[in-house]
Amino acid sequence: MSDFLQMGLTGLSLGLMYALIAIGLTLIFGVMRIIQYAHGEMFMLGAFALYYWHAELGLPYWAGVAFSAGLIFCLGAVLQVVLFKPLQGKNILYSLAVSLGLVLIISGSGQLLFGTTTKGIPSAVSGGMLIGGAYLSYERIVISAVSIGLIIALWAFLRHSVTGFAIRAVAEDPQTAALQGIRTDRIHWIAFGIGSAMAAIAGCMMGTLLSIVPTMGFLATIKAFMIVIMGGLGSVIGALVGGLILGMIDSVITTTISGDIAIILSFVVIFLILVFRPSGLFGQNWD
Amino acid sequence: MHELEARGLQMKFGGVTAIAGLDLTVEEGEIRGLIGPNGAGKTTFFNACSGRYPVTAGEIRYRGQKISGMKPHQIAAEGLVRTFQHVTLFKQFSVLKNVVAGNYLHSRHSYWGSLLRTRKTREAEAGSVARAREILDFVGLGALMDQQASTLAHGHQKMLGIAIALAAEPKMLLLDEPCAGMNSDESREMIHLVRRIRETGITIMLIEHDMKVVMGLCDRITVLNFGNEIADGTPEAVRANAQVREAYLGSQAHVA
Amino acid sequence: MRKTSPPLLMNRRRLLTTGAVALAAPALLPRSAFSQTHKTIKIGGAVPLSGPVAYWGHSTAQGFTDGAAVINAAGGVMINGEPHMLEVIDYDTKGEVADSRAATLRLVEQDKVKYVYSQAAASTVGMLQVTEPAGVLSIVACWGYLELFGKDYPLHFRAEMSDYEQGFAYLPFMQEKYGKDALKTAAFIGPNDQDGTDCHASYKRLMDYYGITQKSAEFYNWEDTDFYPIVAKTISDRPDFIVTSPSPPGITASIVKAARELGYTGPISSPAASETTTILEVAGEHADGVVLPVTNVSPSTDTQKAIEKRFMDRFGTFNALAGNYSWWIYSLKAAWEMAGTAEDTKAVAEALAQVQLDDTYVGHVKWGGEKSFGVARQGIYDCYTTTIDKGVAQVEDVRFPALPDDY
Amino acid sequence: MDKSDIIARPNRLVWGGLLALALVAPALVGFDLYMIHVGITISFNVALATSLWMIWSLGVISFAHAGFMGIGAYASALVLTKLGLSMWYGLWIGAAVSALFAMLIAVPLMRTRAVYFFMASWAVGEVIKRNFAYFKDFFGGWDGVFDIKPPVLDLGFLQIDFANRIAYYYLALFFVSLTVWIIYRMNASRTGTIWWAIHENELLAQHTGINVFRQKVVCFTIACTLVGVIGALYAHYQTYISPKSFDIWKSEFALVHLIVGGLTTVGGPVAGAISLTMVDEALRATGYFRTIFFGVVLIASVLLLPGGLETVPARIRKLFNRNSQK
Repeated sequence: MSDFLQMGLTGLSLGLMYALIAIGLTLIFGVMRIIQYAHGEMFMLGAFALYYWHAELGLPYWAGVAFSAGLIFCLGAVLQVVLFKPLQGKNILYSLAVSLGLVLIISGSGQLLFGTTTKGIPSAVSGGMLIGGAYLSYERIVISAVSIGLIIALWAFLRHSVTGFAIRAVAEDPQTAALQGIRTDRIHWIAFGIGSAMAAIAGCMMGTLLSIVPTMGFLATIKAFMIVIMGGLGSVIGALVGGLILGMIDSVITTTISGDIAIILSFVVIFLILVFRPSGLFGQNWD
Repeated sequence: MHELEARGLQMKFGGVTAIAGLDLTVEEGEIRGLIGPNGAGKTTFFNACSGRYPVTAGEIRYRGQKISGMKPHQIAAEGLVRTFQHVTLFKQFSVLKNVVAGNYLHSRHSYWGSLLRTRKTREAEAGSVARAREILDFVGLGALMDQQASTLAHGHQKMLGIAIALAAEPKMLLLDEPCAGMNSDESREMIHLVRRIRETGITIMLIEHDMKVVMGLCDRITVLNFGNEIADGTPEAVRANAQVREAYLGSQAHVA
Repeated sequence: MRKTSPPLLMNRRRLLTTGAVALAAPALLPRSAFSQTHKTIKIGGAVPLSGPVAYWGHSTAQGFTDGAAVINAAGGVMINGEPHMLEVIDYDTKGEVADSRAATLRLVEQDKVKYVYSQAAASTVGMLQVTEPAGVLSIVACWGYLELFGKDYPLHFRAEMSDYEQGFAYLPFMQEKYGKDALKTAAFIGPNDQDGTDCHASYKRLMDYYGITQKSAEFYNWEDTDFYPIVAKTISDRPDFIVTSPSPPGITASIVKAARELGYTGPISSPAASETTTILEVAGEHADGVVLPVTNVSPSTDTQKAIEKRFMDRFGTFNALAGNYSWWIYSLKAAWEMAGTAEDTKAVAEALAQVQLDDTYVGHVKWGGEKSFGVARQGIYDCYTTTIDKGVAQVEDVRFPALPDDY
Repeated sequence: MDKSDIIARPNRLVWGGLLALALVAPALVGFDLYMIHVGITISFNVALATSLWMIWSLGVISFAHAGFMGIGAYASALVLTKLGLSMWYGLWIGAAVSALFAMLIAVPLMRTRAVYFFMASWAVGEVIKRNFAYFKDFFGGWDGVFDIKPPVLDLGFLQIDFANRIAYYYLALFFVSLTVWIIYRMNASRTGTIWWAIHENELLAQHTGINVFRQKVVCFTIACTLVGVIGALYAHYQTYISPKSFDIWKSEFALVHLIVGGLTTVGGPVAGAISLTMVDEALRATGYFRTIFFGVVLIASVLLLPGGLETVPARIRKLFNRNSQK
């Protein structure tokens, strides 16, 4: 019995972590329609920002998370203004090519600046508890709590706050939004900054739980895109549900059968969703 | 046997009933008007006839053959071709290439032919270009052949839409608001063109809000309101019909 | 109808290609075309400097760069009384076979290099397709893929021991430490690429030799972030100990942490994780019962300390693996001087097989394996084994691997 | 005809010049074997980018492109290693197998549009690659397939052993020129008009009688067959293939060559593939900075040269005219 409980708990906490990576992408890809391939690099930079803040300088952990989120928010905003703004209105493939260039630059320079040795961030919380034979570390509880908190915060922000409403308006129809007096350029870089900051926070959480290396961004990007598609473009709840589904697939299938099957299966699920229900579980159809 | 016949046609989208049981017939060589206030189901009827949206219930027959289950490209092959309310063109193509593309059904096409540029393919393509030039002269866009479609004036773009439909060599043409957004002399030009199209033997059914155009052009007019037919007859009979006035002008129908 | 373009206009396509060729040509020209003051021996490196295995690529390159600088400073390599300077050129292979083949082609065909080193299975497989037919001597660190390539590779030297050879040092030590009957069954965790399958092949040969039954073998994705699922599956059928290879320190730490948190108490051995700081950092209080073969984290002899100091000054980082690779260039130097030539790679290869070194980072080094490979091309050296128990890392054992006599 | 046709019309001088340059290139570089290797890599990248451009004429980009190249490669490799049939059979079997799979996958795949197609094709590419990795005994798993010998052409009076790199260069050049010629010819004809009509306005194309679904499936199948053939050539040249040779990075670089080169004419992917492969090879000597520089070149060319390399001549012509008018 404890094996199933263990699989369930692992799947749940894994799912929440994946959702945390994906909600940032929901904002950038789902809402602003930019194929941000370098989302995983923001995740990686966030983790390293916390590493140098907390592990190297020994400054407090949670302040480190806030610092890393703020730093990557600015980076995301600058990138949007410098690289993605000139591409607005152009074919979406151009934003893909630019973000691909970003991936190469950031992961390449990451290996130079941070070195190739893997690092670890000592976590703020240690120890764990046993529930019916299954082990759940406090760390995972904290991280799951942070994930849920952030997801709800983003959902509320998009639904109820003025800027959140403006972001959704700009995503829906930039021209009409501009006519309503929304400064679309400002909204673009704010949304981009928030999305990147979310990825940075996910990086901090994952960084404490596992080891960090400059090339870890790539798989995070793949997982994030899978979740956003499964959950539905632009839907925050979709990102949460998509993350949990992927977390469960990874945990259960890897533990019972094998890791390779888990990945193949999740891609087949992605393909079927896109073919038979393009708007995903909760998203609205784009065109 | 009628050119176009709708029997008990119903069109529902989710809860909304766009067309609730429509019976309508169009005879060969006729210019048929289809009018009614916004949301009456006019364009939905065209979408049903052209196969763009599936028919919820009932049947549409073209020249006796049931077309309500067919795909748009199969219906076009039967000779029933439509234009679109909003300007729909191949924007990056030149005016000439737009019409050549429209001529797909009537120019032999084979992949091997394209690859090896066989004599048959070269002739078919030359024939297609010649036919396109003819149509463009017929429609009055002969001078703009090499311009890019997106650079044309609104009126000319509407004309090009009709030229593309004509390139498919239709036997019946469904014109969706041909004069929308046109000034008076452009409308007059369009009326003249529609008449000339009818003279080539093509049956025409058109949706139009400009009453001058409808009354001047149509042999018979059908009036739709909230998905039902409320009147059918000659232009004079329809103008005199109280129900039509009420549908259009709301409850103060008695205004002179 | 088409406006006639002015005749002298550069045609579109030719302008494009001539422009591109002009831009790229200088960078493609062979480097040796440049200054040529005295005789030099060029050593090429087809190593992964980016991608998931860059960690090992950099350590290997550091070994050669440092060695060449030291040897050149001491007057170079004396062949028939004539000093030869060493020049090291290394190209990145991104850890891919096709890219490594391209890099080696450039080294061998353009830079006219006669000695190439590489690291990790993918780069080595790509390099070998070029060096062996071209009569170029290659020296690599790779783990047990020789079965795939068969025996007919006389110019190919594997300087680092695979899990199989290392096993004959760390398994006897583990049996002494934990008791022979406490290690009846084993399980394997490794990456899902050539390196992983190579190490698994050596691991299997070793366990068969020692008669240890093998439980599950799990393969993770290089960029995987969470090891809970894989570790949960591995420990579900209760193996006595786990071997994870080749896993860098970070991934080893994650596996150790996950195993301890999931209640597994058996020892975990990681032959390729060569430094303990990350494991202590990441695994925290869970860092217990860890065995790191071929890892000397506390250099004791003065040569070892000198090497560590030099690497820190030159590169700013140092790990036990860089130390393990640092002796390769010195064995080549001894082979050149013994064979009296740097051109005839066959003679150098025969000489290299006899080379024995003593004061290296890994103590006594010799080449062996004639019976297995037809030529003594497997580097064998003293194995320092570091263990981590209850958060304390120490070098607990040093021994020369007791290889079977038919080896 | 229209704007894209004027540029696409066979400017024989340019294409002839490029082919002549390619034929003479080995002599130009003094038969430097490494440079000939770069030439062969350029040919493969040109074929990959142009066949991807063929799919782009429908208005969509397929990220399964490297996957289908893999299918062609694995089919011809396994036919050799398991059945002993040389590349001359392997090429056609590889083409047939990737055509078959392309058709099977195109039927569901073509139900999607724009970005959904893009993501669905990415999923297809991943599933193809990981199946090569998963079925260890048949496909060789992550170890891949070893010693795929290049073929020997025996014409009785003449034996050409394609292990010789210069011979392989001309073989690759022949197949690549054939691919570009096929794609160029299809595009400049009625078929091209149909596909670009679907690209411009799918709704209007369907209502003028074009069976859009069938056209999409046919175009996708032809493109994947062509890339399958190139996959077979790639396998026999590299003599070793593994799932990692056909991962997402290969599709991404093909797309990058296409975008930097230009999206409107077949000259675009050709120019993009040639220049970027040279840049990538030239940067090899920069060691660590290689990926960084390539990223910089990529971003710079997308931002500073909208429309890609193929617009360079038009820009120069404009510059040239402006100077002459002054």
